[in-house]
Amino acid sequence: MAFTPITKTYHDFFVDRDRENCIDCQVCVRQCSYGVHYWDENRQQVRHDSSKCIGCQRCAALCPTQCLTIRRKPSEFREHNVWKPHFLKYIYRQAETGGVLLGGMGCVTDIPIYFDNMLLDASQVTNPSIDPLREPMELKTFLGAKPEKLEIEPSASGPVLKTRIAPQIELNYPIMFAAMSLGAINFNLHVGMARAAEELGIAWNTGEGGLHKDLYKYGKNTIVQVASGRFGVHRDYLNAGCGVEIKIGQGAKPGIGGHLPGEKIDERVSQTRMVPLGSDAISPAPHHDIYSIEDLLQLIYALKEATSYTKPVAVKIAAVHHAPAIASGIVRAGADIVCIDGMRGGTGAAPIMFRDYVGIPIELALASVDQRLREEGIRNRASIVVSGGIRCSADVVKAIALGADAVYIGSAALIATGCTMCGRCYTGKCPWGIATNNPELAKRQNPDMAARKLANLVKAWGHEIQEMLGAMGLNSIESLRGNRDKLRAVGLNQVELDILGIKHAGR
Amino acid sequence: MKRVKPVKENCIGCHLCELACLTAHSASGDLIIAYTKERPAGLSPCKTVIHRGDSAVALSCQHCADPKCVHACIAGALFRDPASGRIEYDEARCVGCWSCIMACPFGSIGRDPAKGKIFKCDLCKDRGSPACVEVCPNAALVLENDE
Amino acid sequence: MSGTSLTIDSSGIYYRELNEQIRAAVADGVTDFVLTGVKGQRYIATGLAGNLTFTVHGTPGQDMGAFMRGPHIRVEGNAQDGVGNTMDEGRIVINGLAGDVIGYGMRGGHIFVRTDVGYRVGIHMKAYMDKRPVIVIGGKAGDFLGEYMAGGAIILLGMFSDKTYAPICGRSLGTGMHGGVIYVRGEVPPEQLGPKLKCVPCESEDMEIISCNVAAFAREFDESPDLILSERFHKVSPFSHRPYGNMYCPS
Amino acid sequence: MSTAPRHSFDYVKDISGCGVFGVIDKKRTPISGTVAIDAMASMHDRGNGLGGGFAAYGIYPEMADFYCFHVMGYRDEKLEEVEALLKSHFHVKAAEPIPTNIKAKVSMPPKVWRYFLQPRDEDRPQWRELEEEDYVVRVVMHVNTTLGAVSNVEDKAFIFSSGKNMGAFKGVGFPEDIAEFYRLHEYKGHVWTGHNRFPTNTPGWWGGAHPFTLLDWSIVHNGEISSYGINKRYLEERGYVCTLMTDTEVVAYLIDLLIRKHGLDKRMASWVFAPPFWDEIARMDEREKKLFSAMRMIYGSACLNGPFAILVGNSTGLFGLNDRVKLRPLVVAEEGSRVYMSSEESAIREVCGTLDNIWAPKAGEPIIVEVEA
Repeated sequence: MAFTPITKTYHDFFVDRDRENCIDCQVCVRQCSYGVHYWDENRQQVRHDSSKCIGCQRCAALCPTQCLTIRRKPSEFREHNVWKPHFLKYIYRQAETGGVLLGGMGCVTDIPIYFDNMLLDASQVTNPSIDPLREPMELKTFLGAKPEKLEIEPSASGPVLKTRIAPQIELNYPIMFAAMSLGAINFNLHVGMARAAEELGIAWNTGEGGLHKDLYKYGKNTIVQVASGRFGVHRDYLNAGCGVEIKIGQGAKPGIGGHLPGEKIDERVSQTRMVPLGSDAISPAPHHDIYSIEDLLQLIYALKEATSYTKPVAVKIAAVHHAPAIASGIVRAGADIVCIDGMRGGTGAAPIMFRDYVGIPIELALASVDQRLREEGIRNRASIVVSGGIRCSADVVKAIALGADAVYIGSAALIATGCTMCGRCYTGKCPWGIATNNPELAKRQNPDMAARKLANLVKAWGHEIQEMLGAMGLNSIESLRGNRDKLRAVGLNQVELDILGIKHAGR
Repeated sequence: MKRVKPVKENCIGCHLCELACLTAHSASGDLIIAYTKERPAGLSPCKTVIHRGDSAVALSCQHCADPKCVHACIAGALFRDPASGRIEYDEARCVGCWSCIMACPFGSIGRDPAKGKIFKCDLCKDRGSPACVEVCPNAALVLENDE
Repeated sequence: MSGTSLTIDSSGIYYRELNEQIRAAVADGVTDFVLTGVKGQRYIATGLAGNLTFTVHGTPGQDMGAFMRGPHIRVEGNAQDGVGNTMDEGRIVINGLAGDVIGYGMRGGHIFVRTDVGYRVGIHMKAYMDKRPVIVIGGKAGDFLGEYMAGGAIILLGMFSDKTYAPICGRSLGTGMHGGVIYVRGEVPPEQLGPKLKCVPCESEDMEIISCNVAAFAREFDESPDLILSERFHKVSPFSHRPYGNMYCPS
Repeated sequence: MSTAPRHSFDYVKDISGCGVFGVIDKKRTPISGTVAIDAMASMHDRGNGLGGGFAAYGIYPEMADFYCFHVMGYRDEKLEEVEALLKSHFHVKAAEPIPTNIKAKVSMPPKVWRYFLQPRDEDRPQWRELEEEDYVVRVVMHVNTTLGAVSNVEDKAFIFSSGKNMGAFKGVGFPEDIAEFYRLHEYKGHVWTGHNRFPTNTPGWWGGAHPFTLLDWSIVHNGEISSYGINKRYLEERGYVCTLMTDTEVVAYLIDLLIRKHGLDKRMASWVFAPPFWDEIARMDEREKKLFSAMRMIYGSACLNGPFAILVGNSTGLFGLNDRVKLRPLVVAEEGSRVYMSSEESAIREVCGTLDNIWAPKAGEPIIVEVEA
């Protein structure tokens, strides 16, 4: 018997095949992109190698006889609260490869999720709840700089608006699809997001990999992103969307850049990013033209100049300690929208030390940014969009009550299209056809189906948000925005309450 | 006329349509029995998934407007039902000459060696709707209606 | 057929108004601009496209020619930071020196700087299909020249410089480079060269690229191409177009 | 830096139901206090005896050029503190106790004083740069957020009225008893508003009753402002401090901000408070679409959401408005030069036998009545 390295012995999952029901039809063999299932010629039987299993559930989902169950591997290390098994596995892997540990999707550690410690209000008697099925219940949201006040002049036909309003992004729901670049996810998903955004009257974000020429027609619902790598960034691209977003940082990996491995640069990605086939696409950590806030102002206005001041410019940062001061600087530098991405945000690939330990939760960053901008009297000068761990419509409501204008959903959108959070997006082998440009796998995302599921998700959340608003006695989203009276906390300490600006339940 | 149209761009090559077809046309109506017992006894799906490179496509009778198989059939076992537009197959009349198999441009007619007769897609007419369309996880099979 | 030309005295005009005027004039069919009295106005020709020419007298401000696709700009004087930021096509000629971050993310076109350039020049330049950006620097360069370079060419001459004792380039030349080439006239001080890069004498096909760009450069500044080409050139390029390919392991 | 306080979320808000009444004479013919008192008394059952109040305009004609501050407090030393503050910031034309009837059926009445004041100009102790009205607002805010905001009710001192030629009179009790306490039947004014309160908690604090006032604005309100949380934060950003623990307070400050500071008129302010729905905006012509979209975008945080009927008085008019889905009642009636607005028609019938017409305004449609020039 050959020696098995420990990294192979202590893998995370194992395949439980119900032999009585398995008909050896090989659907699992064809679906697994990690080579777990295979046809054994000698035995004339489907077999599996659990050590390769990453727990994506694709085989179990497609098995026609439901004979497959994917389980956590039960072999356990000796209990030890300090040396939890994943630390051992990390060390084994690094000792073997000398590599930086890479992971996908969001933070996996059990840092507090403040959304779960916040509860929503509902009306009883003294103010009535409003029935959203019967009464209008408005979710329309505008993103962009707002003037402090309006100049209105009388005229023969009635009062006329004199103030020129800065360009805005109009949303029918306070929800947008988060930046996920072409390359990180494939074209089919971009088509799906674009179509869903158009149908819903919201916006999707290209991410930093450019906008494929076939998707320019969805420009009205597209926010185009400019990141440090400037992939696919040119004047037509900047003018194609309804807004331009400068990506400074990302919640899943604050302070570092992005890196799309050459394997993921296929023909379409190459065309869109305007980089050669197969070469790495590296987005350095900083924009090398931004080393200070005045440099950010310079880029904001370069983009405004390049788009003749017709689009709002957003700046996206990762939620970090000094988010309020940074956000204040961003607003004063002329950004129309501040996007804050919390540490639970997803990503195709991040060094897991960053994914799990750098940044702060979005709830705290949002609460303190909104309060800071209000203290400085500049909250109207920019909209706030948050992302990073928005899992359900109640999270959206809570974020808006804390002060957000809208949210981005990334992981939730991918889950809608089948993602099971297996976290191996960086391998390019995504068995659900999401984080892969392998044509055989990418086909697993039928863009029509993706668009329908994404639209369904947002519509469903929209209904739920309307129900929650109605229950609070509000019939329009602007009366929820920043209305922290509608939130109460459970199980938080005074410092947390102070930062969130909410009372404890019972008060 | 109705037909199950394969959408090549969406076909992920999983072969679930074949399994569904097999079950729909099995005596037992049970996938496990159909696959493990009836299939070795000669039951075959009317659906074939063809792989070529990265792409795959699931083919079956297209119920052509100008059906070559009907013209080729020497026994009158294949005929076009004017009402439904379906290419119907009367197994009793089939003499197993295989002329239709050679005539079909899609290779969508199969040979049942046990019976010495052909089999082909009947659009699951007894079932109500084609099983392959229902089972396809990626909407790569579409029930098309020309009228 | 050339369009009309327009001279704008830029003295005392805020950049937003100046660029507004330029955009309006372009819309009216003006193709050739002479800007006099320029002092720090930002974003000149930023986001403009087509066969336009700009002659700039004075010192233009940040991000001149950013996102530009096509126009030719000639600056009679020095330029500041961010020239040709993410530029797509066109030509920028600076008859003097230029600041930091020139040609950042540049994807096509040419930038010729007669004398020295600052830090972080040509970062993340990239080539795509027939678009091959070129920066020619007549003088010396600061640190981090060609960092993260993914395509195109930087030609560093080191000839027309007041920095007599400075090395031809600063430290960390080409760090993170995964495409493109940096041509250096003479030797590259080894301690200034970034990691994972090779530096070899130029071959004949390299010299073809160099000489045609040097010829254009010399024409712009009325210098002798033969003199420029009289010294041996070296070529800096990455060993791999995937320098960080083996840095990671799955968790 | 603006003054948005960091811990304001921790204030406890009072919730109450109510009845409201208002009357204006467009020719400025004085109306006796008994009209408002009798009308409010007829709506006795809309309150529970824990709050009542009135505002009256044109009641101090001989002092019309001076700001009249009504001040309440229990302890002399606290009232003296207020007085010292007023003296340092204003020239005091007159100071006197407000005439009261201490036999009235009210609970724990404080001492009430009124001051007729002229703001200092060159010799202000602070806020020298402010316009006169902003200066007055700042002094009121200062007193009410310091002396007025201490937790022990008996230590509070509070300015509950600060306009010219007008006054608010309010306290804990049924409105007719409050009127009795302040001897309101002795006053005559051309605009009156009244309020009967049904608080669901009992702060027992006279300052918490309606009307809420700032300068010559006075607000009485029936219902609840469910958007209070954001209205408050919007105001805090702009220097208004909401410490009265009631949602009605925000209406007074929003009126001051929108009308006095932003220059909107009452009609426009009503569009901010009860904006048209987006589907209605979509059907408007271009001019209106632009105007209303902008108003909703810019003033979304000032929208009053939730059930309300409010009456806003000032020296030149009376302004009634309910929410855009009409969750609280409001009826309007006219008789000659008088216009009445009330939660119930019967209250108007109680004080006026022959009405020219009476109607219930549509949801969100303001009733704006101005005195004739």
